[in-house]
Amino acid sequence: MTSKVFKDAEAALFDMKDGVSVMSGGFGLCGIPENSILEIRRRALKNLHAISNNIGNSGRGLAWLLKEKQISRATCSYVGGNPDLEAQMLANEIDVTLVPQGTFSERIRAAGMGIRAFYTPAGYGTEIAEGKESRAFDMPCLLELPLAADFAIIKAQKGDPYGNLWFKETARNFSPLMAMAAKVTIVEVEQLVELGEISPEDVHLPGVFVQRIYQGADYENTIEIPIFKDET
Amino acid sequence: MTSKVFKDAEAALFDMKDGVSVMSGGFGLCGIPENSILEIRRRALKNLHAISNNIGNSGRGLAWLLKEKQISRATCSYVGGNPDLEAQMLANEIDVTLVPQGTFSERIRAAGMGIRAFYTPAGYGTEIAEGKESRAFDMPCLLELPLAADFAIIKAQKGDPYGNLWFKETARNFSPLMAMAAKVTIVEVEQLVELGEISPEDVHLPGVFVQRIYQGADYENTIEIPIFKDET
Amino acid sequence: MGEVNVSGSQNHWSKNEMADQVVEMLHDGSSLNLGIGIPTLVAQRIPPEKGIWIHSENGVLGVAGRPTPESVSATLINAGKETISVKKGASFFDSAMSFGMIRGGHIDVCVLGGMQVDAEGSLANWMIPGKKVTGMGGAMDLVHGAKLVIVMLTHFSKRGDVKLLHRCTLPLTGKGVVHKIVTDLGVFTPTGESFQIDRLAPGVTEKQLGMTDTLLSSAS
Amino acid sequence: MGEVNVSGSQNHWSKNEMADQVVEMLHDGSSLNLGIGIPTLVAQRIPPEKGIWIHSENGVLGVAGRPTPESVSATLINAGKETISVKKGASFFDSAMSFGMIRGGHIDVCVLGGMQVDAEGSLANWMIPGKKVTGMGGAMDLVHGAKLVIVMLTHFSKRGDVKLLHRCTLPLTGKGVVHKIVTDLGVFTPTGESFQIDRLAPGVTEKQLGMTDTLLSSAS
Repeated sequence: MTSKVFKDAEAALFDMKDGVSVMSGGFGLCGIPENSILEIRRRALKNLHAISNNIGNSGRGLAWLLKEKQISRATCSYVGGNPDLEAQMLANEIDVTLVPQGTFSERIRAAGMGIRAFYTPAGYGTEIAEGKESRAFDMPCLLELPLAADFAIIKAQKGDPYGNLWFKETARNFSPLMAMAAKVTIVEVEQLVELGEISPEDVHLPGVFVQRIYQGADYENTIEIPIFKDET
Repeated sequence: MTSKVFKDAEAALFDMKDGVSVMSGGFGLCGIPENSILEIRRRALKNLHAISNNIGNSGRGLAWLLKEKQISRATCSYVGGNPDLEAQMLANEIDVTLVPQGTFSERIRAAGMGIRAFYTPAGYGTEIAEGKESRAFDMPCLLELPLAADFAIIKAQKGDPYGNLWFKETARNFSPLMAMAAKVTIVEVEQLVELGEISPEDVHLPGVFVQRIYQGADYENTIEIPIFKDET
Repeated sequence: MGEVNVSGSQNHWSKNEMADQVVEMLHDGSSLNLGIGIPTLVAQRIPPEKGIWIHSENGVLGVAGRPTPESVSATLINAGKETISVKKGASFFDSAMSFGMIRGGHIDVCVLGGMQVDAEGSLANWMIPGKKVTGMGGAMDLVHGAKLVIVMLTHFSKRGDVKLLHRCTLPLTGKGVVHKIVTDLGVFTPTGESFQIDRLAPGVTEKQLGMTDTLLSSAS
Repeated sequence: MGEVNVSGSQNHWSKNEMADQVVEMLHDGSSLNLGIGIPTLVAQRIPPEKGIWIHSENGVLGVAGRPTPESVSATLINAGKETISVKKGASFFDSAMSFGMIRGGHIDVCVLGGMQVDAEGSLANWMIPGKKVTGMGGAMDLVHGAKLVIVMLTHFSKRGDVKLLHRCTLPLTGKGVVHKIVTDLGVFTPTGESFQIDRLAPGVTEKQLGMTDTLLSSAS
C-alpha cells in the first residue's frame, strides 16, 4: 500500500506545476501552511490561481509568492492589511475575485460535499450580484456554485499517517473545507502522530480527504496584532 | 440570566403542544432521545409531525408513539425494521414522506445554516423527482429545500450548561444537524458536565444551537442487532 | 427464461465467492461503502494488508469486523444497525459529513444490494409497489458519487426471474449509475442496451444466465 | 451640511459611550458578533454578569477579552487578527459552521462598522471606487441572519460629510439590512425614507446632526 506520508514539503509538492489552482488554508497568518508556501516560492512556480481568504497578510504567507509575482489570479474575501496585493491590484498585475467570506467557505464546502449549487442571501442587492441568478425564498438570494481546486495546502496541529487531522483553537478556519474541495490535499503538521492517537470522535477532518501529509519544520507562527490585557 | 438547564424531560418539554413538528435524533435506536420520547408519550401529545431517519425501530423509540397513534405525519428515509410504521402506512393512518438519507441530512443542515436551497444528484430519474425542479450541472440534479422543525429532541453523551455537546461513536448521526434546524432544541445527556469540561476544539455542537438541556435517566440503550466476532 | 434454477446447480459462486469478486476490484488503500445485506459479507473477505477503509453512512470510517461481548457498544453500529468494531485511525462524524463524503466523490467504491439492475446501469432496490416499501435509506445518495458502484445480487429471484433486465420494472433507486454487477453466476458491465460478460463463475454457461442473446455481449 | 464639525464640540459620545449604547440593546445570555474597528470596543464594555457569548467569524464562540503575555497564542485570534482569550464553555469550529451560525439566525446581534448607512437600512463598508478596496470579508454575510444588525460609525467623515444618507452612494454591503445605527451623536432607526431618532447624546440638538428635516423623524 502506498503511504500518504512524505518526508517534507519538497517531496510532497513534487508534481505541482505552473498554472494550477491552489487553495491555501488560514485566516490572516493564523494556521497558514508555511512550509508548502515556501516550497512553492523555492520552486518558482508561476501563473498560480491562489484561493485563500487573505492572499497572505503583512508581507507574509501567500504574500511571499506575491512578491515574486507567482500569483496571477486570486480568489479571496479580504485584501485589507495586504500591501503586496493592493499594489499589484492597482497595477493590474493580478486578477482578483472578491467573494463574501461566508459564501467563500460554503462554496468550498459545496465542492467538497458534492453540492452542485446553493442559494444564499449574502451579496444580494450589491455589486457581487452582477451576472448571478437570483431567486426569492423568505428573502432574495443568489445562486452560488462550488469552488474547487487542483491542490489544497493546509496546516494542522496534529495529523496521523492516514491523514486524520486535529486543529488548534482558531487555526481550523477554512482548512478542513479546502481539504475536501481539492483534487490533491497536502497537509503539513506540527506533530505527526501515530494512527489512533487522535480520538475517533475528535477527528476534525477524516483522513479520506487527505492525499499527502508531512511533518513541518521551522514555523514562524507570526502573531499579526498582539494585544494584551489592559491594552486596547 | 435564564438558565438552559432543566430538571428533567417533564420540565424541558413543558410547552410542547399537539400538532407540532418534532425532529428526533438517532439512527435506528442508536442515539435516540429516550427520555423526551417517553415524556411525549406520557403527555399523550397528538397529531405530531415526526422528522427522523427511522420513525423508531423494533417497537422502540418513536415506535412508542406510533403505538399510541400520536404521530400523524412522518418524514424519514427508511421504514424497514419498523412493523408499527409499516402497519399504519398500509392502513393509511399516517402520512409518510420518504427522503433519500443524504438529502434528508443536507436539508436539515441547510435549515440550520441558512442555506435556502441546494442542488443534489440524489433521486434524479426516480419517483422522488416528481414535482421537483431539476437542472443539469456536471450531472442532472434536483433542487431541494431546507427541512426545519418546531422542536428537536436529541441525546448526547456529554453536555454542559450552555449546551455544548459531545457525542459518542456513531450516536452523533443526525442529532447536531437537527439541533441547528429547530426553533427549540431540547437535549438530554448521559452526563451533564461543568462548563469548560468539553475541550473547546472538541465541542461537536456549540451551545448556541441548544435552548434546553437536562440530565437523562434510566437509559435502555438497546442494541438492535448484536453480532459478535466469529459470527456472521 | 425463469426455468434455470441456479440453486439446483453446482455451477455458481457462494455468497463469499461473490464477495471475493468484489474484493478483487478494490485497490489497496481505497475507501469502501458497503450496503445492507449481501454486501456486508465483503468486509470479512478483505485481507487486512489491502488497507481498505470501510465507511458506513451512519457516520463512521474505519469499520473493522465485529466486537467481542466485552467490547460491544450500543453506540457503535453500522448502517445495518449491526454492532461493529473500528480499527486504529477510524473517525466518527455526523450524517451531513458522511453523505458529503459520498456525494463529493471521496468514497472510491460503493457496493449495494439490489432487486433489479438493467443494461442502462439503473438500479431498483427500495420498493415493490403494493407489496413492500423499505424506503431508500441512503441508497439514492450512495449510487451517485462513488468512482465505482457495484451491485451484488443473486442472478435469479426466488420466483426464478432474472434480475438483470433490459430496463428495470420496479421504481428506480438511480438511473444509469451502476458500473459493475456481481451475481452468483458472473460479473457483468451494463453497456446501455446490453450486459457485457466480464467473467462467469466456473462451469457456468451463457445459456444458464437466462438472458437473451441481444441482452448479452462478451468482453471485447 | 458638512460644516458642523463634531470633533470641536463637547456634545457627543466617546467611542466607549457609543459601545455602551450597544450594550444596552443586548439581552442577557445573547450571542453577539462584533465587526472589525469600533465594534470591537463593545467587548470591553459588557458586564460579565450579562452572560453574553461573543462570536468571531474566523471560528470561535466565547471570546473573552485579551490574553496575558504568558497565555497568548498565535492560533487564538479574532476576525480582526487580534489576539484574544476565551471563556469557559467556548468552542472552536470551521468557517462553514461559523457563517452557518450567522446565516441560520443563531447569532442574536451583529455589530458592524460602516462608511455610509442609509434610510432604507442599506450599508456600505467595503470599498470606495478608485480609492480603496478592503474587500467585504464576512460583512455581506453578517448583515443577513442576525436578529438585530447594528451599525456603529462616527456621525461625520473626516471630511465632514454626514454618513447617514437618504441613499448610500458607495457600493453596498447589504440592502435594507440595518436595524439600528449608533453614532457619536445619537441612536437611529432607518425607516425607509428617513431616520427615526431613538435618542441623542446629552446636549446634542437635531440641528447638529447635519441632516435635513425630511431625513429625520422623531420616535413616536
